[in-house]
Formats: sequence, structure tokens, C-alpha cells
Amino acid sequence: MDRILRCRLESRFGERLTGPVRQRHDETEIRIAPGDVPEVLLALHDESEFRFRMLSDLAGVDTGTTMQAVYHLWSDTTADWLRVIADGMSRDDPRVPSVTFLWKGAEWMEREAYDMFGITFEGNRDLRRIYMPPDYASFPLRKDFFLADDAARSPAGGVRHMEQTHGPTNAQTGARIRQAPSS
Amino acid sequence: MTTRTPFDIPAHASTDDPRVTLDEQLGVFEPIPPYPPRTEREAEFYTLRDGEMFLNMGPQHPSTHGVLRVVLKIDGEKVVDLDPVLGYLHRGVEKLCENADYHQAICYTDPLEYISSLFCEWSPVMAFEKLLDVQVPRRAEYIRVLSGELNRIASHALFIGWFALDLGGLTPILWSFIERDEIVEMLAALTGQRMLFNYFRIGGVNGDLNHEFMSRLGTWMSKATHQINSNQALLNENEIFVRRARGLGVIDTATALQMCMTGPNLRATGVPFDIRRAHPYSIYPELDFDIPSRTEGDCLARYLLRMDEVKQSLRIIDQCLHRMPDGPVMAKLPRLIRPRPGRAYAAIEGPRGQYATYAISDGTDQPYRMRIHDPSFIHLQSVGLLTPGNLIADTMAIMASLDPIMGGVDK
Amino acid sequence: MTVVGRTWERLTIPGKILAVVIPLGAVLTAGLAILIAVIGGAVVQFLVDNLPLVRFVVAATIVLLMTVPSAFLIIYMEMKVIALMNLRYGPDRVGPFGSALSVVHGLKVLMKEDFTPTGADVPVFTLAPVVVYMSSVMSLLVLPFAPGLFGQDFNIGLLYFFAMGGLTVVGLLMAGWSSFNKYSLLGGLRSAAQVISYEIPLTLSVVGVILLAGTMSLNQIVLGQAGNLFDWYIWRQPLAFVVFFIAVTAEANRTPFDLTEADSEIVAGFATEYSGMRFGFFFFAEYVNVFIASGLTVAVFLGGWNAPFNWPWPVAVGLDPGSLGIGLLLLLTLGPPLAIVVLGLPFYLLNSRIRFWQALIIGFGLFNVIAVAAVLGLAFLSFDWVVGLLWFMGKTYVFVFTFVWMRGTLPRVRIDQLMGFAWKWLLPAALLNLFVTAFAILVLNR
Amino acid sequence: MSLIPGLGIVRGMALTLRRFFQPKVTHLYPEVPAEISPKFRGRLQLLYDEHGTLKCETCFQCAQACPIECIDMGGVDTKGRFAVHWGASETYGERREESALRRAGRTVPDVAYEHWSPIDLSAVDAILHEADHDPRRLLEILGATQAAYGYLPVAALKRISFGTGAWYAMVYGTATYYHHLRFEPPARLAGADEPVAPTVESGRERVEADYLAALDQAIGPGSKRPAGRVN
Repeated sequence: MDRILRCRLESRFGERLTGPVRQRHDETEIRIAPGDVPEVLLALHDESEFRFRMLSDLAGVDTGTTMQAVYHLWSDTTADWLRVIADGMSRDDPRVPSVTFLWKGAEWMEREAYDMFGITFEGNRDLRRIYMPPDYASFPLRKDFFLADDAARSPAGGVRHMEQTHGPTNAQTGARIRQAPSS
Repeated sequence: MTTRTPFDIPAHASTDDPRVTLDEQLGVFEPIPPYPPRTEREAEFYTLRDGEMFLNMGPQHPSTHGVLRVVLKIDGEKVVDLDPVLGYLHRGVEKLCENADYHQAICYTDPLEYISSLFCEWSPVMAFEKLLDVQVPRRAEYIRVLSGELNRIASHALFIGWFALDLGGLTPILWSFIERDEIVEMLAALTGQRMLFNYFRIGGVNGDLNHEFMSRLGTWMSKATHQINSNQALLNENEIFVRRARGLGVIDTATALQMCMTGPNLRATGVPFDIRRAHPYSIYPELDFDIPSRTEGDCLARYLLRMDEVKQSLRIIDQCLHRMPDGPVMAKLPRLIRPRPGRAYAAIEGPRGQYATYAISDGTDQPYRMRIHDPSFIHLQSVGLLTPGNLIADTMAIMASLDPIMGGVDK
Repeated sequence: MTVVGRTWERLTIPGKILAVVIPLGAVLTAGLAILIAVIGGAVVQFLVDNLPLVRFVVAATIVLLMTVPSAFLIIYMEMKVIALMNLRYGPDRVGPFGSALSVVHGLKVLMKEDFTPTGADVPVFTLAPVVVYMSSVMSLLVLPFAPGLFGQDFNIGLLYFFAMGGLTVVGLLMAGWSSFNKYSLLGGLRSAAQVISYEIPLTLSVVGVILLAGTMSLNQIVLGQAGNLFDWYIWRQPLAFVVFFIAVTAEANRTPFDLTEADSEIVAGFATEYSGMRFGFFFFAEYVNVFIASGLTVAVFLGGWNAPFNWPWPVAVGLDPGSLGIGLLLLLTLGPPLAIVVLGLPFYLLNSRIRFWQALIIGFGLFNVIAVAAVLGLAFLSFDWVVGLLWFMGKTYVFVFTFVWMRGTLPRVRIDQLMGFAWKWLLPAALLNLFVTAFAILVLNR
Repeated sequence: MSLIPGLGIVRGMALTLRRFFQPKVTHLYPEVPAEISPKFRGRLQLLYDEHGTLKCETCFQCAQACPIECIDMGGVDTKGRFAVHWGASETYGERREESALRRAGRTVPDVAYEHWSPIDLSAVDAILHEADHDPRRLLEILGATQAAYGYLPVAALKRISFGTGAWYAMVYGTATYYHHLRFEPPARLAGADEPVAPTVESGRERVEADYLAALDQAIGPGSKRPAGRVN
């Protein structure tokens, strides 16, 4: 735990932090509003007391009530991973500014978060689905995702076309029904 | 310049429609998605200018290292632009892990990068240990480092073979497989499996070192250096190989950091960034090894750097064997793990770069959210940056030199 | 009738074809024999009058038949040699040391479905392998295998050779264009660029040899190198040899210049859409091309069928079988059984577990080996074309081995490097060689 | 790259030529069996005790712990019935759809799989439809099924599990908990020969009978179990 980093973060972003700075093991966690992401990350990236040059990871999180975008940063000025949580996005239309202006490599990670959680990263030049089919309608890593329904909601019906059968199927589950052999 | 937008073509060209030409019917424009563009970038990419055409590389192509589809926009032999299309190998590992308990989740991460499975286990295991506040026994840490470095050599050996194979050399891949097979057999004696080891457990490793592993390791170590050095004569000085790889796919330090690159690909640009030193974990602070780096940032540098790393790994293995302490290999843990609610992030240095796991616990026996960060995914992205302007043959060379594994890319 | 009908229906299609063809062939052969017996003299006279025509037909047939076993041999060599270099065993299941594997591959290719993709230009698609194969085979016609053993002795032999080599590219282009596949198209265009670029240094590099020999007939060029090792043109034209070897490697589409079928880049190039025997034709043509490239190198630069040194002790076999008279008949009838018994007897006497008939079989095998060896040895001593053929084949297969060896070692060059190498290095080198040769001839002859 | 052009190529070719004559490393597999280390755990194995009987008691703990559900088993329970079966389709009700299973890397139910006692399941389907495939009305469904068949056939239980999404273990547990539900036809309980349920004669059933007979013979007539009754 790096106490100095905590002090520096608190003094620099005092009013922007939406929660207390938490520290555990070798991680320091700050929470900010989604709108502050570009400014805070730019400051962390550029200013000489932080120098968080590496975006180690970008993740989306669905807490059940809100959506979060979580950034993990690395710097040579501290021994801690810095976790920046952009908290408090609505689950209906989560929006957060993109960080591709700082790290071009965040593009695909943002695409992945969009694909899995539906978080819109404003400013990402290529925000489209990356893993799921382009006509897929739902976001699989959300906590309210239910495979059978959500996959069926997509126009192509998930990947059903690969194993379509012509036999009778159960209307509820979509599974094939085996005919018992008639005596 | 005539510009034609492919989206004028009806979504599902019907054979009955007389206006649909044979070409459209047969799918000449197959890589063009049959839906309107969703982003500007997509619209720009899927618009052909005069003399350009699409080349659909993959999903089944010998050089895509898995099930990857890359749509190349080519002008003659020159690649103008490219658009990787992922998802053919997507299994939803993160979702699966959320529905498995902590022990089972480790099993799912194994086949992510199937040629360096131990590293895929290592980062989730470390993240879960952080969530649980477990102290791993020192012997277990040593065994983890020992087996991990062996796996790193196996992975690099395969990289060297693949890289040469994508440049057209038939022999190196088989010679690398000799080394890899010996390591894999050795690890099979230790872990019980040849490829998806599933060896690391929360709080230690599954089983102590055994005699068969040690004897195999000793035999191999006595001849490994000689074997690796003698194999180098095939490629390292070969004019054809060097001329093809040198100056190809050059990426500078600033861009590499922007592209979030880690591992050998970043070190080849001149940054000696290695999480083993930059953010030490396990017992790496106690070990003596160098971080090789090169300044060229081209394919040849990336290739030679991995050669150097193999030698450093051999050094680490040697030290591990000499310093191996006695003791248990598993920490005392309850059978059913329910960590306190909290978040943990663990990153390790794998053969391709940073493997990281971000785990959130909600107090139940299943992780609430488990994010897996994979270096292949990050590195494959920069193919789109490095390739335009080069030839088709260079696309394969650049892609191979970045060493992505599709199992990790598609999670 | 029903029995015949039922049997006929049970036959497969090849079986039906064979059931028709074999009796027909037998009848025709018998008819031909009777015909020859009746009007034989006139036919023989006709053939003798048109000897060049007969020679051409016979030579073309032999060459056409020869390509298949030599392609099989080279395919086997490729599999085995590269395997051994990779520290594998390679083929080791079918036949001794796996040598029949390439034959099995050939049969497999024959039995596979011959598939034409939708959208392909069917006539061109079908013709392309034929064009490629025929151009390779026709090149063989002027290759001198041994003294007196060549298809045709053209006075423009080399020119014909390069013309036929250039015809290959037409076939490859046809295949690439008609396959309706972008990979094939790229492969075809690559081959066009490559073969046309390398034709020029290839042709220019042998002009020096043509100047030295004063002829373009391959047979005459080989005759011009008679003597010992140091009369070969490689010593007088070393630069030309290097240029020629590199260019001929590119002509034959071999590693490191196998860009047309670069499997890691453009999948299989022009051959991507081909399957079955059409693919087999491409395959055969490639390996026949390897043989031709090696043979041509040997003929032009390494003395062809000339031995590298003169045999210091000439052996003349003064054996005339005709002089034995009736003894020859006795020898032919009684000799083999006697020899079989004599050779088998020791096995019967010395090993009690061997029955007499088993000993006879052993004796028969031994006798055959000895007889064949004796006949071949006699031929070797009596006919100089046998010696020449052996030397030619030996040298050629050394080069075939080199081609395979290169494939086992080298990575592939890039297309721009390939073209740059041809135009920036090989062409000037070939021109330089030509000027130096011409100048030297001018000075020395004056 | 060396100073002399082509020297690197020549060195490489010399190396391959040297390897050409070196001993080869291939394992000649079918002739020479592979050396498998004692720790190898790529193959599932059933252990036997010193009397030669299986140690496995079909407790499903391994199958339940296996994350990728590669363990599947059937067995004889304490009452001597082939009642127990564990498989992917029973475990995760919400992911029974084939494509979902495939994408998840799980085993896909085998359509060619034949139940031990194939019976006409249309009655169960009707009952399920009536009960709206609701797992919360399981007891009602089971009661109706028993009323239709006279007992609870294994195939019907599996169909119920499949249709409602309830785990098979749950359906089975419910059925064993209530005393009025039974697994054997009453006729067999009474000692008569004719089965009541419209079963379909199949090879499987005969095998089952043969197996039971063989089991009886092996155990001996003295220790014959009371039919379907726990004493």
C-alpha cells in the first residue's frame, strides 16, 4: 500500500472523487464520475507526480444497480496498481467518454466492454460488436442476461443456424424432442 | 476515382432477382457485411476505391494461428487496410467463470492461451489469493516459478517455429517441437496433463515435485543450451530470413505504449518493462535474471528477443532448482471458499506479456465478476496499425511476430 | 443371360470399363499380330521409311510414361529427405522404407472427387492442368539422357526448352484466373510475374555456353563437354552456372522462390480450388519440372552423360552368344533349373528346418538376382548408353536432392525481393557473363 | 548477417545436412507404446477394492465438482435400480439448449442415447404442458405422472427435469422423499410378471434383466434383495 499515492490523489482530485480512496494489498482504488474520466486519466497520464503511462486493463462491471468502467493503470512512480472506477452509470444507457485519445490500444477493450455490457464509449471511432455476431441484440455479461431468451431475441437466434434440425422442438426450451419409438 | 459502396447490394441477394448479377449471387463480395455500417470506420473500410479489392483471410487460413478472420483490403499485393473479425472462438469464459465456484473458475481459464496454460492459471489464482488474504508457501511459489518458466520456454519455442513457418521455412517448427515436447512431457510428469495443466491451486500447487519430473528436467537441462544454440544457425544468420524480418512492422516506444503493448513486443521497442521486475510478484525479487530488450522494434527484434528470453528462463530455472526450500505446497484453506466482498487485481508476466485478472467477490462462493486481460487480444489489435503499406506476405510475418493465440484473443 | 446381367450390374464403373477394354484390347492385339504376320514386311518397310516420325512417336510415349515414376520418386524423396532433416522418420509404412507412399498418394488423388467450384470458368479450369503438365512433358523431349538416347535432337534445342518452360506460365495463369478465387488469382499473377522475370536471366546465362559450344542443340552441347571433369562448362562459366541455377529454381517454383503456391500466404495459390486428379496433374508437373531443371543444369553445365573421368582400363566383352550354336539352347533350357537346384541345395543341407521346396524357392530367388545382375552388368559393359544413362541420372538426382535440401532449409522470399533480385542482380550478372565470354572468345580466336 | 553474402544460407544448409544423418526423435507410437507418467490424469478411471468390486458409489460429488461436466455416470442404487444418471442436460436447466451447451464447451445431449427403459412419454409431455413447465409445481407433476403410469419411470423423471428446468437430482430427490411416489410398478411390487406401464421392449431392457440375473447369481440366492422394499 502506497500512502503517499493516496495523499497525492486526494490532494489532486479532491472534489472529483466520488468515494474514499481505498487501498488493499498493492492496489489503490479511486472512484470518479463517468464524465470526469478524460480529465482525470489525462492528468494521471501526463503529470510528473503520477506518470501512469500504461493502461493495464479496461473492464466493464455490472453491479446490478449501476454500470462501471474500471481502468487499471501502472506507473513507475508507485508500487501500486491504480484502479480508477468510473461509477454510477445508468444501466439503461451507460455512457462514458472514451480513452482512445490517450491509449489507442483501449479501442478493442472498449469494444469488448460495449459488446459485453452495452457501455457506450463516446469518442471511440469503431464502437461495434467484437465477439458476438453483429446482429446480436443483448449484452451477455450483464447480470440480467438469460441465455435462452436473449439469444432468441437476436435476428439470427444466436448460432442456431449451425445445428438447425427439422424435427419437432420444445417450444419452451427450443431443444429437440425425441420421438419415443412406437410399439 | 469511382467509389462504390457495397451497401447498395440487397442484404440477401436472391437468385430469383434478375437484377442480381452472378457475382453477387455467388458471394464475390462476401466480406462485405450485409448490413449498414455501424461506425464511420467500418463505412470507410468497406468502401472500395479503384483497383482495390477485399481478400478474406480466414477463418480457416494456415497463418492466422487459430480461427481468426482478417478482411484485407488490398491493392495488388499491397495491403491498404485490414479489419480483423473476432469471435469465432468466443466461449464466454468470463460468464462461465461467474457461474462456477472459485476452484472451477481456474479450470476455465486454462484453455485461454492453450500453449502457455500455466500463466493463464497463475493470474486468477493470484487474484483469488489476494481476495482471500492467503499466504502461499514458499516452496509452492518456487514450484510455480519453475514450472512457469519451463512453460515460457515451450511457448517461445513454438513461437520461433511458427514465425519461421509463416515465412515459409518447414524445418524450424519441427525442431522447436522437439524442445517443446520434452518440456511438455516433463510438465505432464509434474502436473498430470500435457497441455491444459490445471496445476495451480488457490493457495499453492496441486502436488509436489516428483522424481520423474526432476530426472527429466535434469536430462533436458544438460543439453538444452547446446540444442537451442545449434538450432539458431538455421535462421539467425540466414540472409533470406533476416532480410524479410528486418525493418518490417516497426513500432516505436511511444506507439507501443499507446497500443497498451506489454511483454516481448514492448521490450523489442526498447522499454525493459517486465512485470516480474516492474511490479514484482511471487519470488521473482529474490532471483537473479536480466530483462533483455532491443531497440529496433521490428519483427527481427521481436524474434531475437524471445531467443534471449529463453536463455534468461534457463537461468531462472537453474536458480529455482538450487534454492528450492522444503515445506508444504498448499496453504491451509477451507474446502468451500467464500472470500469477503472486495476487489482484487493480479497481473503476471507471461510469454506474451501481461496476463491479468480482475476479480470481484460478493461474499458467495462464486466470483461476482471475473475479468480476464489477455495480451494476445491487445497485440492482435496492433496488426491493423503495422500492416497497411506492406505486402500480403508481410501481414503473416507481422502477425506471427506479435504471437497472438486465438484462444486468448477470443476468450 | 441373367447371370451375365447380374454380374454386369454388380461391377463398378471402372470395373465395367475394364471389362470392356481388356477383351477388346486382347482381340485387337491378336488381330494386330495376325495383321503383322500377313502384311508385316510392307509395314516394316513403311516404318523404316518414316523413321523420324516413328522415333518421335516412340520417344513421346516413353517420355510421357517416364514422368509418372520419376515424379513418384521425387515426391518420395521430398517426403523422406525433408523428414530426415526435420529429425523425423518420414514415410515408413507402405513398402520398404515407405517408398510406396507416393504411389499410394497418386492412387488417392485418382480416387478423390474431382470438384469444380461454382463460378469457375469450366473449360479453362479443366484445361489448365493439362497445359501445365504437357508443357513440362514436352520439355523432356529434347533432354539428352545418354548417347543416342534422346527424343529429338533439335538444332534449337535450348530455345525450344525455354519456350516450353514459358508455356507453363500460361497454364498457371489459366488456373489462377479460372478458379474464381482471389487466392488463386494472386497465385497466377505472381507466377506470371516471377516466371517472366526469371526467363530473361535464365536465357541470358546460357548464351555464354551457346557461344562456347557454337550450337543450341543440347545433344551437341553435351558432346562438346566430352573428356574428363575439367572439360565441363561449369569451369568456364561459373557465374553463368550460379545465375542459371538460381533462375531455374525460380522457374521450377521451388523454395525459396515458391511464391506461386505459398501455403502460408495465399493458401495454395493457383491450386487452391483444384482437387482430385487435376490437382495431381499440377503436382506431377511440379516434380517433373524439378527433374527437368536438374537435368538441364546437368546437361548444360555438368557434362550431361559424360563420365567425370576416363575409365583407365577399357573392358571389351568378346562374348558372342551366337557362336554357341545348339549349346545356347541347351544352356537356356537346362541352365536355370540346374542353377536353381545348385543354389538351393546348401540351404536344404545345412538347415534341417528348411523343406526341399522352400530351398527351391530360395534358389529361384537367388538365381533371379544373379541373372538380372549378370544381364545388367553385361549391358553396362557392352553398351555405352547404359553407362551414360547412369551418370546422367546420378548427377540429376544429386541436383534433385539439392532442391529438396533447399526446401528443407530455407524460408521463402518476398515478392518484391524476388523481382528485385531478378532485375537488379541476376540480369546484370548474366549480361556481364555474356560480355566477358564474348570478349574472351573474340580475343582467343583471333 | 555475415559479411560474405550467402554464408548464412550455406551454414543453415550444412546444419540441415548434419541433422539428416543424426538419430531421429520420433516416437514410433503404435509399436512403441507411449510412456505415461504415473501422475497422468487425462483418463478417468474407476477404482476397485481388494474384493474386486467398484469403489465408486455414484455419489455424484465428482460430477458436481467437475466444472466442464465431462463426468457422466449411470449406476445401480441401493435398491438395485438403474435409476441414477447424471449428465449435462440435468445440471444446468437454463443452458440445456444445444447451441448454448456447445458454445459453453459442454457436452451436448446425445440424441442417439437410448434410455434404459424407453416408454411412451407423451403423457408426461401433456402433464408438463398442463403444468406450464413450472418447476415449482413439481410435486403436482410427479403426482400426475404417477397417476398416468402407475409409477415414476426413470425416463419420465428425466423428461420432467428436462422440461421444467429443475435439476435431475432435485426431481429425483423429491420423488424419493414422498412416500406416495414410487419407482416401481405396483405389479412388480406384488410379484406379478406383467409390467403395467406401456413400456417398449428393447435391447436395453433385456440387458438390464440379464444384468440383474447375473448379479443375483453372483451374490447368491441367499442374499437376494427384497423387491423394491427397504427393510
